[in-house]
Amino acid sequence: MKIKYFAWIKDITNVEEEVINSIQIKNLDEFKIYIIKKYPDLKKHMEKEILRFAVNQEYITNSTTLNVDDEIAIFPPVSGG
Amino acid sequence: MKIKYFAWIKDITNVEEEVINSIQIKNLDEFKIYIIKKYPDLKKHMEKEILRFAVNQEYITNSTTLNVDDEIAIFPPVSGG
Amino acid sequence: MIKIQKEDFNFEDEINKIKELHSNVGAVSSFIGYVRNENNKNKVKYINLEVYEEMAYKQLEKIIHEANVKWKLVDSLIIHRYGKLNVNSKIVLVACFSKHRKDSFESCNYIMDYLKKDAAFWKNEFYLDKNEWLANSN
Amino acid sequence: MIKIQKEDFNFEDEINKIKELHSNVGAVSSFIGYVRNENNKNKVKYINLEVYEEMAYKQLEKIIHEANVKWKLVDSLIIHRYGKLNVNSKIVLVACFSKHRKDSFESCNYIMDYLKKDAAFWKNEFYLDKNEWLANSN
Repeated sequence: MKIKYFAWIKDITNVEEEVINSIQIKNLDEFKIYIIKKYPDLKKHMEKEILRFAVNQEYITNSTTLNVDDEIAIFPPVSGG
Repeated sequence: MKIKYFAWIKDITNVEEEVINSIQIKNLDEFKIYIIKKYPDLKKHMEKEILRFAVNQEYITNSTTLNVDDEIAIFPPVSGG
Repeated sequence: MIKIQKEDFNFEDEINKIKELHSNVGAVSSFIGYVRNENNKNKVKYINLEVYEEMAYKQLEKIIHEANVKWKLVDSLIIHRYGKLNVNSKIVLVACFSKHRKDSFESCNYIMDYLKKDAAFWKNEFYLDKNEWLANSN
Repeated sequence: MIKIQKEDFNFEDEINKIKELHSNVGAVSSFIGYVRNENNKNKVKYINLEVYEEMAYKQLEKIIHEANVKWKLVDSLIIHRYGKLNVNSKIVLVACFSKHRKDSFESCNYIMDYLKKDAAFWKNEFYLDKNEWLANSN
């Protein structure tokens, strides 16, 4: 899976983009657990429910099934316009 | 008084602008009577209350007092924009 | 600023000229009206736009004043053309400048409403074989 | 048409390019957003605008489709810039083209609402001695 980070999330992960290959991650909830373990500083933001998730460029709120070739993005509330 | 006609009112009066000097005309109601006498074809439009009147570039609905140096305008509903 | 003119205008230039004066402006809402090629199923050739210029200036000044009372505006611009205007020509530009979107957006619509309802302009629309004086419905 | 670009744009040119295609357009409502010199009482030096480009295109295509279902639009245009943008720079242009004013006006506001609420853009605002990632309130 390709993971993309935007805005200040990048300051926590120190990468914009990375590929993870884990057969453990079969849905978004499992992905969240994985990513908090990898970046513990994301935990408090995850708990406050301010982060947003997109799978293949679509917002996802519930835990959706993930495939190995999915593109997952994590980002804070937007501020365009 | 200077009288100005706009849009299709001009097709009835055949002038855009004229000066009338009548000490009879002391208010808008008297002006309306005068102008219908001068241009009988205005009568039916006056009766349908579609005409608008401005005195010194301000809309007037009630019969207002008129002075000799006033500018009076008669026109149909607007269509700007 | 209010301009009543025969000439065409470039709205990038017109809006920039005002925007340059105000670095606190974050939002410009604008409306541009054009001569359409058809109206009430009649093919339009051109329009002739008549204005009672002295009255129109007074009216537009008044409406800009009212908009400034109702909304937080930094600046505003109305350009209204008159004379012979071919299909596709610009007729009017209203642009409202404010810090935030809501003020510019609502005031632009308010000014357009007034302009269509009361401002001293009349359109004489020319079709293939006739012409007609329009009256705004709203 | 949707454009996500670093470069500045000229809205007279951009709007004309679309207007030229449609002689039945009588109304163009537009919104232009600019970088302001001040935000929350902090003096702004510049902003850095980040975009998730692939997602933003998909989102803006979807919102234009939705606007076309709700209103009678002839055409529409969204230009959103990204990268380093100084004070007074244009950030965004939304323009809606229709026969009559109401459709262009309401759809333009609808698209802007969506854009501010959901589209994948983030502003990093730089002040004299710090910077801050913004989150749209509306």
